[in-house]
Amino acid sequence: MALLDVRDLSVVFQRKGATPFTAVDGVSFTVEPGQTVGLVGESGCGKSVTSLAIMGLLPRRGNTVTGEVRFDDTDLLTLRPQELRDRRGQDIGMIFQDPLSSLNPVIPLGLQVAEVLERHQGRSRQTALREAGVLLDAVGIPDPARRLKEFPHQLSGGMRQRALIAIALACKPRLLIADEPTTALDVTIQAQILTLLKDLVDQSGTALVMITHDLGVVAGLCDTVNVLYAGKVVERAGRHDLFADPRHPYTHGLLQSVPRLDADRGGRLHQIRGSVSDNIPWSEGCAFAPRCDRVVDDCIGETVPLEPAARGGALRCTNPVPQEVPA
Amino acid sequence: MTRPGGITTLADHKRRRIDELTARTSEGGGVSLIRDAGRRLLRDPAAIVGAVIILLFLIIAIFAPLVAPHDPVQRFPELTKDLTVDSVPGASAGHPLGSDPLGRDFASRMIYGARQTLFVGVLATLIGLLFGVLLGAIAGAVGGWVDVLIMRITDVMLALPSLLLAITLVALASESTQWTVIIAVAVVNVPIFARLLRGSMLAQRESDHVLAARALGVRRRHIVTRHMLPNSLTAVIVQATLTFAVAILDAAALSFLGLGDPDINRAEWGLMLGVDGVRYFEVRPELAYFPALAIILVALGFTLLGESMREALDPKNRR
Amino acid sequence: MLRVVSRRLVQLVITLIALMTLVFFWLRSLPGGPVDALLGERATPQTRETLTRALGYDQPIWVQYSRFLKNVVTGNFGNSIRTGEPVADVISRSFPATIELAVAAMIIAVGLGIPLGYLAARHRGRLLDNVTIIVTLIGISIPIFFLGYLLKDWLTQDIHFFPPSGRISTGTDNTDVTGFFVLDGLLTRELDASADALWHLVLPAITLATIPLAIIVRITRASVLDVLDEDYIRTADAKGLRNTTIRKRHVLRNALLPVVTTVGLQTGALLAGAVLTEKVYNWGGLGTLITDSISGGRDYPVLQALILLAAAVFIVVNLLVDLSYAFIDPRVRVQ
Amino acid sequence: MSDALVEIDDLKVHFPIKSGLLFDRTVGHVYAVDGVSLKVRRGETYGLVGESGCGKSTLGRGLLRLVEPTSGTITFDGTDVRSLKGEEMRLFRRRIQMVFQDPLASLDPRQSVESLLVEGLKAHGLHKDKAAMRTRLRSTLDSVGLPASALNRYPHEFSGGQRQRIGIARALVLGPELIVADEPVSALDVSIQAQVVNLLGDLQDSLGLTYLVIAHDLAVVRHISDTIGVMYLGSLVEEADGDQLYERPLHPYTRALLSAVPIPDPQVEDRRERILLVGDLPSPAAPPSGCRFRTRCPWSQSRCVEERPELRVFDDSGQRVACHFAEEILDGSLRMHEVRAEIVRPGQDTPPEIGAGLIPT
Amino acid sequence: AESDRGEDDEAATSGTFIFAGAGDPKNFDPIFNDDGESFRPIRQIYDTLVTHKPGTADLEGGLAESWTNDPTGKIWTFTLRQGVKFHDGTALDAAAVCANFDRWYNMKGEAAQSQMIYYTDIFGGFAGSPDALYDNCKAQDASTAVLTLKKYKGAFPGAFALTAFSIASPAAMKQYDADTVTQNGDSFSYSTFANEHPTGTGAFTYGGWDKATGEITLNKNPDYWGDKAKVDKMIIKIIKDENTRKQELRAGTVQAIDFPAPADRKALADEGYEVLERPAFNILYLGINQKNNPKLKDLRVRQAIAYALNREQLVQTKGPGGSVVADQFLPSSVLGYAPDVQKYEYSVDKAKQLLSEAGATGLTLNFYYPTEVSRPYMPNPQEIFTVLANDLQAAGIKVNGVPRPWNGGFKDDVQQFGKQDLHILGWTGDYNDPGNFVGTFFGRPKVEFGDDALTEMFTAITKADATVDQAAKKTAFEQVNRDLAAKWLPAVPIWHAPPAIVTTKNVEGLVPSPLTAEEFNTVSITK
Ligand SMILES: Nc1ncnc2c1ncn2[C@@H]1O[C@H](COP(=O)(O)OP(=O)(O)OP(=O)(O)O)[C@@H](O)[C@H]1O
Ligand SMILES: Nc1ncnc2c1ncn2[C@@H]1O[C@H](COP(=O)(O)OP(=O)(O)OP(=O)(O)O)[C@@H](O)[C@H]1O
Ligand SMILES: [Mg+2]
Ligand SMILES: [Mg+2]
Ligand code: NI
Repeated sequence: MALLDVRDLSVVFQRKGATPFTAVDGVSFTVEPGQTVGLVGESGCGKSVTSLAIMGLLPRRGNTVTGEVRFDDTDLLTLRPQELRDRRGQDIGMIFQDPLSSLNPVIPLGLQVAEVLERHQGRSRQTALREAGVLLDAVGIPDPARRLKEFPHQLSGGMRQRALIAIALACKPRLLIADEPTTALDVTIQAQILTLLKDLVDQSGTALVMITHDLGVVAGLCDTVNVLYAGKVVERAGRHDLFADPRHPYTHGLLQSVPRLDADRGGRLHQIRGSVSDNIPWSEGCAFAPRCDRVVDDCIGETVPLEPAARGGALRCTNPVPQEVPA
Repeated sequence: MTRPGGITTLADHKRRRIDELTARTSEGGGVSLIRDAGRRLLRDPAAIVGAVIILLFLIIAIFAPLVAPHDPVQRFPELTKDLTVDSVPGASAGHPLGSDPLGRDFASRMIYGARQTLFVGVLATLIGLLFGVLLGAIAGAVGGWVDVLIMRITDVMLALPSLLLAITLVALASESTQWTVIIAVAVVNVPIFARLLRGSMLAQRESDHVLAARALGVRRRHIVTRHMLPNSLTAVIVQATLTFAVAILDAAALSFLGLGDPDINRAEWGLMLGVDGVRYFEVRPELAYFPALAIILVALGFTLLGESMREALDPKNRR
Repeated sequence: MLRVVSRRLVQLVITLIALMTLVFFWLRSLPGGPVDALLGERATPQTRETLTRALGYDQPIWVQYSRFLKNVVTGNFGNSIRTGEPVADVISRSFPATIELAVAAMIIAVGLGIPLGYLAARHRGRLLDNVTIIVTLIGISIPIFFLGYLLKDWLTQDIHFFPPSGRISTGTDNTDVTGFFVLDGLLTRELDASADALWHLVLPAITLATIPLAIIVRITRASVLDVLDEDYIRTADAKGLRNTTIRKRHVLRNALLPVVTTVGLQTGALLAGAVLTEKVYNWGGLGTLITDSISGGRDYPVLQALILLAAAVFIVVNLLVDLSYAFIDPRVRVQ
Repeated sequence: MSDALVEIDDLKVHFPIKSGLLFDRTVGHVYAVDGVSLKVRRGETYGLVGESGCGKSTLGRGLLRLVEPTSGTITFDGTDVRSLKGEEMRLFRRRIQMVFQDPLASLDPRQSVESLLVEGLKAHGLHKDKAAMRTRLRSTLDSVGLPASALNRYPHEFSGGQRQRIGIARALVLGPELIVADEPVSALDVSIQAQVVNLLGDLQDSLGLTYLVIAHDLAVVRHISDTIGVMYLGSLVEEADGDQLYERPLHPYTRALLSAVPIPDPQVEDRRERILLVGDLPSPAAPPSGCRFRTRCPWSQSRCVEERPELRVFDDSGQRVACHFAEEILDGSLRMHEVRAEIVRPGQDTPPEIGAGLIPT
Repeated sequence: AESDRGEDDEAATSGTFIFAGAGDPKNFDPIFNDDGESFRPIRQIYDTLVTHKPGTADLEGGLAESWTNDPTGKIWTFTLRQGVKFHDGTALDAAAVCANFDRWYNMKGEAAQSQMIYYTDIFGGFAGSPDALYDNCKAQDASTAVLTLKKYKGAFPGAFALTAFSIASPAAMKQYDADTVTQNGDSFSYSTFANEHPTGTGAFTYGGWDKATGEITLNKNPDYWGDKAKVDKMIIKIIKDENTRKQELRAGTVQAIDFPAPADRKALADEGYEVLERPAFNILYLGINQKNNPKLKDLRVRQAIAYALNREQLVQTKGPGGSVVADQFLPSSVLGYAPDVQKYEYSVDKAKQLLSEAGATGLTLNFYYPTEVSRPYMPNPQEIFTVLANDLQAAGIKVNGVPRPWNGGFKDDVQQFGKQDLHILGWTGDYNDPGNFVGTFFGRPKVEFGDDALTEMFTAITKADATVDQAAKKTAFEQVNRDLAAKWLPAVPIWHAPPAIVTTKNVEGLVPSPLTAEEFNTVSITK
């Protein structure tokens, strides 16, 4: 049984006077224990909203969430807020993109870690702080005893992100959701954090949902990858399949358009036309159609379903990139 | 704007459909930021209420001679005939609100009061704005010791709370006139505007678009006047709107303290409220209520508009 | 931190010297002046002349200035023209009155403003929020002397609920210890004097509190809304913390930062408001002193000292605000 | 070498850290750029990479004298840029233009695209001939792929990629010889990035432009650059032809950098060996003695503490490196060792000073 | 100290009388004061040699049972009351009286001298000054003091009743350094005598001044020589705002208030409060400065101004209750009042006619009026100005109003620099003597009215003032008043406006004084 089973999750934002906006549009995916699942896509495609919806962290008002988020077979969406709070931090941990703004600037680091332990494990402040020290050490923060009393602004970006990871992992959750945990960091620091995450996941068997726009990050980390476009999953595949043989024109284009360090230099990059906002509503066909090189008449007019792909995974495309014949 | 023009595999009607769906509303718009903010303002009920109030009073003020039934300083013998020291004539034919203790038509005084009060508020704000902006712009543009000097001066000015500074200025002026009040209230605002503008100019100076302009080789004068100032002014304008309210209230307070415009012929709400309103409160409370209500309304109008403007201009609220 | 404090203190001294010099020369350049203020309408040219000589106004201005400076440096601000008392005495008597009033007002403003602002923020867009916004807007727009006047008229005249003026009932034999009547009563166990003083304090404090209250409500509301949008609140939520913990530990403390600054800035407004409130309620504090010193015969020595005091109070309070800021916000604790 | 369009020699940009009771005294310096020498050849693209805060932008700005360099020389096409005064400098700016990272922030939100573009022309007196100016605007817009209708619209009405095109157009309209592009694509979406990268390339081909491209994304830099300079904490640690750098990184930092860049290929990722650096970039206000990189360098030796390595030509490939032990590391005679992470205080993002509103600094 | 809250409640019914005054006293040494608010408590603590019959300006014996004046008018002999004791227990005798006169005359230091306004005014100057009026004072015996002046002055004996010339205990003055007035900055410090230990013979002893609450406490003097006070304690509560005084009265926290707002008098009376009007003893006038505008030198123009003013209506609309139109510069109760002076009945036509006769049509005048002030004779200068200016405009005189703050320019501009053409000002009499009114205004050249004008007037007044014989003096001043109205018209008298006291119903025995010199020993509080 899957640890996390997201079924047909939709989030519609409804602001006064504005037309409703569907940020997440029937997203489904599962996460098995110990597995790392990636959600990739460009800015605004609904990655963060998906993760927040799973955690029940969307703003209280102005949105409607439908679908199911089954964690351990309980639908998190139907839980009472109090019950959900009991799970958050305990069963599911979360790391956010910007490590500075995600830490409370006026509370010592120690307390920020310890309070999770106090809350979920019933530790006293004293013990919680001691354990917090151990946790900080575990995520590679030097001299943890001193750090406990310090404040976020006294740490560098990388250290802050480590602290956030320590917080998320404090209660040894079974699922960790990381929303672009390295985007704000430098490459060398990103490498540190990714290695750290990988090690932690490997050691503790925690399942990980990795949200990123960087295909490179996914390539090194994930077992399964979901590619999102305009609020829908357009392609899902094991990472080897996905990178070796992307079927959706969007995935394909994306992979082609990023320069690779190990590729030959020069020449023009493949480019995807238009911009992220140049899409059509899914109800009118494939949202990507206006930018798609392989667009055909069938792409427009009716909804394109997400269909299981032969190699496992799924694909939402009428005219996919032809499968490469293995050499 | 790359359009799916290169796609040949697509039927015409499908392509048109795509065009239709992707055509964004702002296409070919040319909507400036200010206009954009203006549009948001127009959708904000608070802003509209504020603007309507101000507009209303503004119209009354401008057309006072047409709207008012009488001359505000004319004393009516038939009203003063029965006037005694403890009476104020009530409403009568031709004098819907009665008269003031000197037998002058109260309705007309209220109407001309709009003129005077707005005049005091607007002028005080504008003078404060002018000098504040001048100082702030110089400090922000020139920098260095000029900046330090100007900022130290504003420090000194800021060290006294606004009304206290105004009181002191009025007290120190050898004679009090309408202008003393205006200038006192204006002076109070100078350091506020100066600091505001300077702060935002300094921020502008470091901003990428100013850097870009410098890189283009745009003249310094131009950078200051075309980039730094206009972009800093929004904050100042918002502040100015809010200042109107404060200026009117401060002027009223000075009148109440007996430090305001001593010419009681002048129909000004603060004066009417602070002098007659309080003195004859028991005999005719309307003499206090009407000017007070008018002051509250105008202050409210400016505050509403100012706050809405601040919100509308806040980049956080931009789509 | 120390650097900031010393920097502020240096600034204070310079500001005060500048103000002092300015005020001195300004006052001397005015017609009228102390001589006229000292002499009633029965003055004759002789007395005027005698007095001018007695006060040393026939000497060159710089002599007068240096004498003035020397006096001020030794803490001597001269005597009040109106009462002949040393200015220091006059002020030290009025000061506690104003502080008592201001503190009471601030307690009301802060004690009511922060919870109200917080509630409004949590009920954003709902009735409570809208009502709060409208009421505070009116609170900001109403001339405060008029409000005081109305309150007084309603609550002391038609129904004799509160005393109309003063700090304590006439004839109450209270013992002066600190000059804060409420506190004095407690210190000397004259509890009913204390209660009486408190009863006198209610209306003036409410009047004076209106504007700061309105502003604090608005700032708190805005600030709480801002903080609720912050990423770290989301983190706290993601930790599964209890709502109360989040509110107390995470929201409130951060939301208080701008509020603290506002409170500091409001001291200025409070001093200014005190002038009006004290006049309405015959409250013998600095505000009354200012008006008296201006209209009841230009009492320049008192005025000079008051201006300096107001500036000093304002600067010191803001220094305190900075310090408390540093206390709440570790980012500000420099090195 | 006469083929160098720009020659920077020992450029230093130090920002004073000010503090004081009443008037500010300088209490220290941020050594943002601390002795950089490089040459950009005419028509080539010079890429500059490095971690955040290492001084890339400052170098770019120093080159344009948008910040005044502390010392060093800048020679542009034979002109000593640093000796230009006032009006001379202003007019000279036409020859070097800049493209910024954040396309929205770098465009004055109050000006329409037209006035944004015309502004530069006006500054250089090129607006006199209206017709010529019109054609010039059109062709520039066209070359960056924007329709003429964009002229009377405002920056906020465009998408990120389009805004960056406007930024490029603004630089192009003056017909510069060198364009300094400071992180021109980092703020853009992955799919848009390629459009801008291609555009830059196309423009270079058609107009013969010279670029100094600053970026932290090594893959992007490598894709577009002929020569790559790697910066670390204010100085250039390595410089080489793009392929050469990838094939044979000499400096330990370059090696770490290369190994850290994720590659969107699981096959490669699974096989890659990483040189993980510990800790963060030290504060440029208090750089380590000797070799700036030694605090994080797994090959560091005692010599590195004492002696700051010069950027030296390594061999005839023209590759330059600033490491005492480049040879030893390359031939494997020097082994990696453990490095203890040192805590690094966030550098110059100084907290807002108390009462910043009241005390200007 | 235990709380005295209980006493508070009793206060209303028995021992304590609370009177709301309008301003702070300066100190309690009579000679250094010149204003009503200081005099109010001083009058309770001290007595003067001569005093006024309650409710009038007529003289009667004070500390001196009787007094005589020799025919030259220079020697005054006072027969003192027996058995009078100062509050410090020392006896009041002739030596003590002379000690007071000597003290005043020999006052040292310009600081102190400059503060003795009344003394300088009445006695001309100090030891060594050629203008000094005082020659010597001898104690003929314990109860007879003989005061010798250098020349006659019409002000006496009325001036002996001036509160400033109250008799203080020489012992206490010595003990508490009464003569030490030190200058400090722009003002003066007074002695502990003046501030903490005022010692006289009055019906009340000084009980303290709590400046924080603005309460002056006076205790009953059980050894008073006259009618002993009917209350144990009297508190003068200083409430500067007239509105607040009224509200406190209504709240029942004070039993009497001084100077109610004119507009409130009727309402308070209707509510059942006792409104005690003082007999008028003041004058408000419209001053005319003949210097700046030559047209004003023409009597017809000044008369036109007089005709133009509708004083009847002004009194009705702006005059405090009980005020009357003034046709001359002194109230009818004062010696020398002439009932048959020329009265200028309101007539715009006459005014216009006179103006055109004088060729002064289209006249524009600068009219100065004070702000930030309220005087018993002028409760609201701005309103008064507005009404007067209106009247003048109606007669074709253009008025340019110049408001100046009372202390910050009005008095200077009007009395020192003479910048005005017209101004309003007034006077409250000190004692019953015509010289105190017309002499003060018109007895010598004054900038206020254009100094060099009207020498005839100066001599006439000086002569009248120097007349020793009372009957002759009366006629002389009657003529002066007639001439002032008909011939000279240096100013237009406007009104006599008596200030009032309002008390609660249960206050009895308070007799309002035209001189605002109430004595409170007669006050009692009934249930
Ligand atoms: N509270 C909200 N109210 C309205 N719209 C929202 C809200 N939060 C997000 N959205 C919209 O939902 C869409 C998806 O946002 P989301 O944050 O999930 O994108 P993302 O994929 O995480 O992008 P990024 O890479 O920039 O983080 C966006 O268009 C965004 O504007
Ligand atoms: N005007 C300035 N005053 C003081 N310090 C500055 C200034 N500008 C930059 N610095 C400091 O100089 C150092 C180098 O900054 P620079 O912006 O050049 O780095 P960068 O390599 O461009 O970094 P990023 O990749 O984040 O843009 C940083 O520590 C920065 O804080
Ligand atoms: Mg996101
Ligand atoms: Mg940079
Ligand atoms: Ni007691």
